[in-house]
Amino acid sequence: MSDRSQALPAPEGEFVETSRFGGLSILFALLALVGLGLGVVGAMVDPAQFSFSWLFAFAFFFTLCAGCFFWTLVHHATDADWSVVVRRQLENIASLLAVMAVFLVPVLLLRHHLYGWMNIPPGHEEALDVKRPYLNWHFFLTRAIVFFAFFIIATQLLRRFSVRQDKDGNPRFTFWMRKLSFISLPMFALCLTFGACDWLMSLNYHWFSTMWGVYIFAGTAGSSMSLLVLVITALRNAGYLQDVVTVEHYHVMGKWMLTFTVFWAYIGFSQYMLIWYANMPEETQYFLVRNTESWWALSMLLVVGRFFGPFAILLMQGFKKRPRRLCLLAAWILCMQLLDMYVIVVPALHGTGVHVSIWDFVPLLGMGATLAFVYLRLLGRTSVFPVRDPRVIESINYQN
Amino acid sequence: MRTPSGHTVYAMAAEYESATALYEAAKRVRDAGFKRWDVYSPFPIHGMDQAMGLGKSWLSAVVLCGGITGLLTAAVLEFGPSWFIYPVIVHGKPFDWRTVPAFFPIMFELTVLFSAFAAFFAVLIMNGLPRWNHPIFNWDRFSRATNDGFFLAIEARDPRFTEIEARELLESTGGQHITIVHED
Amino acid sequence: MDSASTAPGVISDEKPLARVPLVLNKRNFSWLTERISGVVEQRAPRWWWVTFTITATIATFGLFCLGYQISTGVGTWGLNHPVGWAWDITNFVFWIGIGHAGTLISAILFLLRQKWRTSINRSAEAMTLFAVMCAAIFPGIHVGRVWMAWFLAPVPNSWGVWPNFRSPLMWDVFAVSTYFTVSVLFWYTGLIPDLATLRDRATSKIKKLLFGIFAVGWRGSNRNWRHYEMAYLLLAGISTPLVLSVHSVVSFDFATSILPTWHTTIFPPYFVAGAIFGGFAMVLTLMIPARAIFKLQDIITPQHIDKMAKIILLTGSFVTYAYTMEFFMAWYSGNQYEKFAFFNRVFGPYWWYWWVGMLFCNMLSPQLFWFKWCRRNIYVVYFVCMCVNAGMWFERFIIIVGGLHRDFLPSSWGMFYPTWVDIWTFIGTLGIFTSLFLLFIRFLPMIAMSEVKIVLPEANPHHGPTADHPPLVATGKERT
Amino acid sequence: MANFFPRWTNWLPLKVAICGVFIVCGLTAATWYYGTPKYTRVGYQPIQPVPFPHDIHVSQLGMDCRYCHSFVDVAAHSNLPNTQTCMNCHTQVQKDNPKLEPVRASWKTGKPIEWVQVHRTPDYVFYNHSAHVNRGISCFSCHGEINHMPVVYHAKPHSMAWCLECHRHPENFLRPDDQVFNLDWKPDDVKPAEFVAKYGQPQNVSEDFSKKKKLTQTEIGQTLKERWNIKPPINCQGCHR
Repeated sequence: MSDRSQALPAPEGEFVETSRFGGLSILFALLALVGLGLGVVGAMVDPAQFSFSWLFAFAFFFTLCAGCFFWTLVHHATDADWSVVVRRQLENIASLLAVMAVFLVPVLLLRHHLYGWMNIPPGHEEALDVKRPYLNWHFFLTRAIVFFAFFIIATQLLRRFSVRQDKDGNPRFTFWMRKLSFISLPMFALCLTFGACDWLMSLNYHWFSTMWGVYIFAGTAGSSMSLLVLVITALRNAGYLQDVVTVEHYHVMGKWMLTFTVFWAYIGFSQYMLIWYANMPEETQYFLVRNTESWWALSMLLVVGRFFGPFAILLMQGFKKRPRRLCLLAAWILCMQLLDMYVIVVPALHGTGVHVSIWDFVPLLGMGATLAFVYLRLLGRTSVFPVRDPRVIESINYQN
Repeated sequence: MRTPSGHTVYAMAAEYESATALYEAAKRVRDAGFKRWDVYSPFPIHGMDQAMGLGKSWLSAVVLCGGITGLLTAAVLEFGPSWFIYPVIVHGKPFDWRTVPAFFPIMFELTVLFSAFAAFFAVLIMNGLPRWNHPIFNWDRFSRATNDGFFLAIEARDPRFTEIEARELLESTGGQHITIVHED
Repeated sequence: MDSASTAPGVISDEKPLARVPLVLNKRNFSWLTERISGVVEQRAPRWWWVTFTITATIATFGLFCLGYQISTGVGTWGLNHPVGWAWDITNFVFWIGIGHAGTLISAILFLLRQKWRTSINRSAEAMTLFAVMCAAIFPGIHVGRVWMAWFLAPVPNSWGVWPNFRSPLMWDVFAVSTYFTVSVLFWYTGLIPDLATLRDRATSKIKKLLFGIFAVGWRGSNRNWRHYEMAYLLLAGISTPLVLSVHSVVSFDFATSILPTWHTTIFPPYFVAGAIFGGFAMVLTLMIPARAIFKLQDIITPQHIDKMAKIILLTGSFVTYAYTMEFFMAWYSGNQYEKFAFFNRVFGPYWWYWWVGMLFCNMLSPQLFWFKWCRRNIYVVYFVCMCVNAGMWFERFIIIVGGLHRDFLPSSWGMFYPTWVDIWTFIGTLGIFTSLFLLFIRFLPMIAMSEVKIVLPEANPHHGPTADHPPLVATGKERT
Repeated sequence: MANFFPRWTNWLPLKVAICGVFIVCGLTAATWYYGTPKYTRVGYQPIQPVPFPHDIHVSQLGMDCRYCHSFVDVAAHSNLPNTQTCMNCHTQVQKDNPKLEPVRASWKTGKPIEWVQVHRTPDYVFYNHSAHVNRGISCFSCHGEINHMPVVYHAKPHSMAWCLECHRHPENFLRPDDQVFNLDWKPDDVKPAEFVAKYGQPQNVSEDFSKKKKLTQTEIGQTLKERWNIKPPINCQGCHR
């Protein structure tokens, strides 16, 4: 029990002085231009490699943004109190899904390099023909539009309600957001699952796993919580949220990181073990590529680095209460999420072993810088936490 | 220490009217420098550990040891027979280290089992339980400690204990029914 | 959940946002003690004897069936080629699933700081134990020669044979026995303070002796509470992955095989969600009558039922998601056996199990809980719970028998017909379960008194205006 | 409320715990030892209708095992001799010995002698005598020093673990095929030069066995194992068909 006296936020909230980050914004804008410009070059020079590199970067950033969207939904659906103070940042990052929709366009343009099934005319392969009603270009495109339409509408609405509540503190918005979240949760599950099936699983159209959506979700939720820790700490280091976000909130975020580290391992292990155990060729081909040659080392690194390491560290209670250390681990988990996406996407191209290309980095740079730029723009527009949320006092004084 | 009637004194005890009163009293007793004393309540009171000046329980270390023991037990139990004593290829699975995915479930279960036993026995042993006979039970009012009563007892073993000082301290913190509890 | 810090200024005109107290009508500590201990201390009411007589009779007949099956052999059951597993494993999975809700309430909700769990966790944990006991019967007896069951234990022996640790059935042995042991430890640890309460209230010598022994001399000392809380937290912490693992391991029994409809990677989380789904339905099935009979409405409030209904909705929706993924992937895989198996599930000879059990009971009926008035209406809640109880049994049956009765070779196709021994063994376990639960509510406190007391506002020394904790005032209370 | 429990009960948990440790350890050890009988039927020595002394017939008179157990090297089952086999000699020798009365009675009535079976393999175990005997496993390996037994008793455990000892490491038991029925054979009896000339030696051994003074059992066994390509089954269906 800390004997902290009550912390009361100023009624108008806490705003980021955008002028302070002007330089950073310009830097990100430049980097984004360079990255995306080089990307165009890459798509011309080496379209096969570049398309996989782009998809890999897309998958990474998409899961991060979608994860923040998920946490917003969970916050509202469970009427949670601790997460009120960090919710605005979740909403900001989730809003970036609109940018991700733009970044999907190159995937669609480069589809013939990515998805083998797009190039095979009907009648050539029976195994594919039975899937044609699902795996065909028009339906693929329709689905992508539907998924992103949902993501964009829901995230924008949630953020808008939340921002409007900053003005008058009307609890009506809380109910709206809660209702919207309840409806969104099943939609989210379906969109994420089938998005993961479309964009990642169908890289190998022979392969399938009923767990796939859950697996992608597990990585999504855990890594976006890590991202949240980083973002919140960055804001605190810049002097914001000082009296609002406390060690107790870090403790909770650390616990969620631990939870999803374990959950990711549970889902990943179950999926691997069942396929390994039954040993059916149509399923093992996925792991066969990723567990042999030089891919084996990366797969093992993923097992150790995404589960065993973070698990052992996060188990310690003291660790979760030290923001600086927790940040290091959060960054590490983000790297592991990056690796996870790499091991999912790139072996579809380089089945014989790891082959790192310069084009793997360009889309990461371009996409990351663009997202950071947009994020900084969003950040300045509102208070850094939902200042008149009815539960904000509870949240600030949250005790584990 | 004995009373005039020849009984050994166990403690000076008082009853408090609420959890809050007990909490405040505990802070006073802590600050007065007593070491051998305790508070009794029908439920754990939030923040009382700090109010009494107690640190974090190190029971978790015992449980960690229990868990590691369980993990090792499972590893020996599985690798021993499957690798050395009874190596047989069943449903095409090798019997060397590559079969380890199939061993994880039992490793996990035994880790949990041993941790749970460690937690259970550690909490009993660290609390000195089972202990069916205790001087504090000699106090009639104490039966409410498991119902709605809040008690504080300063033991006579405490080096700072004097009857007068203890009684004054308890009185000044709002203790009621202050009494001497006998050993027998 | 800390209602004390909610500012009254903001919430007064918006009632739904106020945290509803977990114990209604401002009850105090001694009222809780009286009311909960009273259930144990009063004479057994007449309905108790009537119900207990009925359930004990059923249980006895179930035990007779067990004896008959053990002494005569598994031939007394209806299973045969190609359905080699049938009611036995269905019942096993059904019961072990029921157990999961108890651990979820006691451990996972504890870790999630859901304080409303305190009103229901004790009885849910007891239910877990009894359900696991019922579950353990079936794998024990389905091996045929029960007296050889010790082969499963890794004991040095004169055959030089060791259990195959790579077998999912072996994992089951470890998972279920660990689950039972840990649940007992967790349950008993939680019981100790309440046993001490009963000990201190006991009037007869025999009660003083028995409650006294099992209360292990608990005094409620804070030095003890300190370790006790840590132990309870850690037990909750290790029970949480345990409860996930148990039903995952049960699902491995099926999913490691290559049988269509069994071999699918989503089985582990799907089984866990299904278990919690069915378990919560069973908790509500038992708690709704109990709270009415023992007048515990102030402790088990509509809010509790509402929250449990939400969990049923959540897990039911995940189960629906898993069903959907199974069907989709069966089609997407292009594997004709897989496709046929799922087609057969819906339109085959066991079609009505799917339409009634899985579709109506498991997928559709919990969707009622999207609506608040459904969650608040006891009769609707009870109806859905009954649907789910039945639906989850049907689900396991259709997974097992539905997967087996159509072999790869049409010449091996067959049907399964239960015998009276099959049926009465299952009904018998229902009797055993209910009898044990009735005994539990007679002899032990069915609500965790020491834990419910914590959620009362006056249990928190920082509640109310004290010197260093003045009441909190909200910002943003001015409305435009 | 006074103390309900007397003070001595406080020591009870410790006492119970200490006793409990001993009891549990004792029970475990006892179950392990008696519950899983490693020495299955060892020492079993039933009273036979005729006390047939193997030591006299084999060691003193030098009879071969196969004279009586005549199918041991050609059939899965090793037969007990019928009365006629006994009477081949006992119409001449010891023809009035009262101990042989049951044999003579059987000879007259044609009703077989009811020998009590000593070595009994369960019906779910498929054991082929000829397969073992023809590949260098001596009678001694399973039946012990039967040539020195006045009355036959069960000398070895015949548990599955015991079978597996040999099936996993047959080199510890194999002997030259002409010594299978010589129950007194010792590895020292082997003359290395002759042995190597007849059977060769293991492939990946650099040492020349024929130059050695003596060969150990393992060396002999390894040679024979490779020579005869012996790979005893250690999977379940090797014996449980």
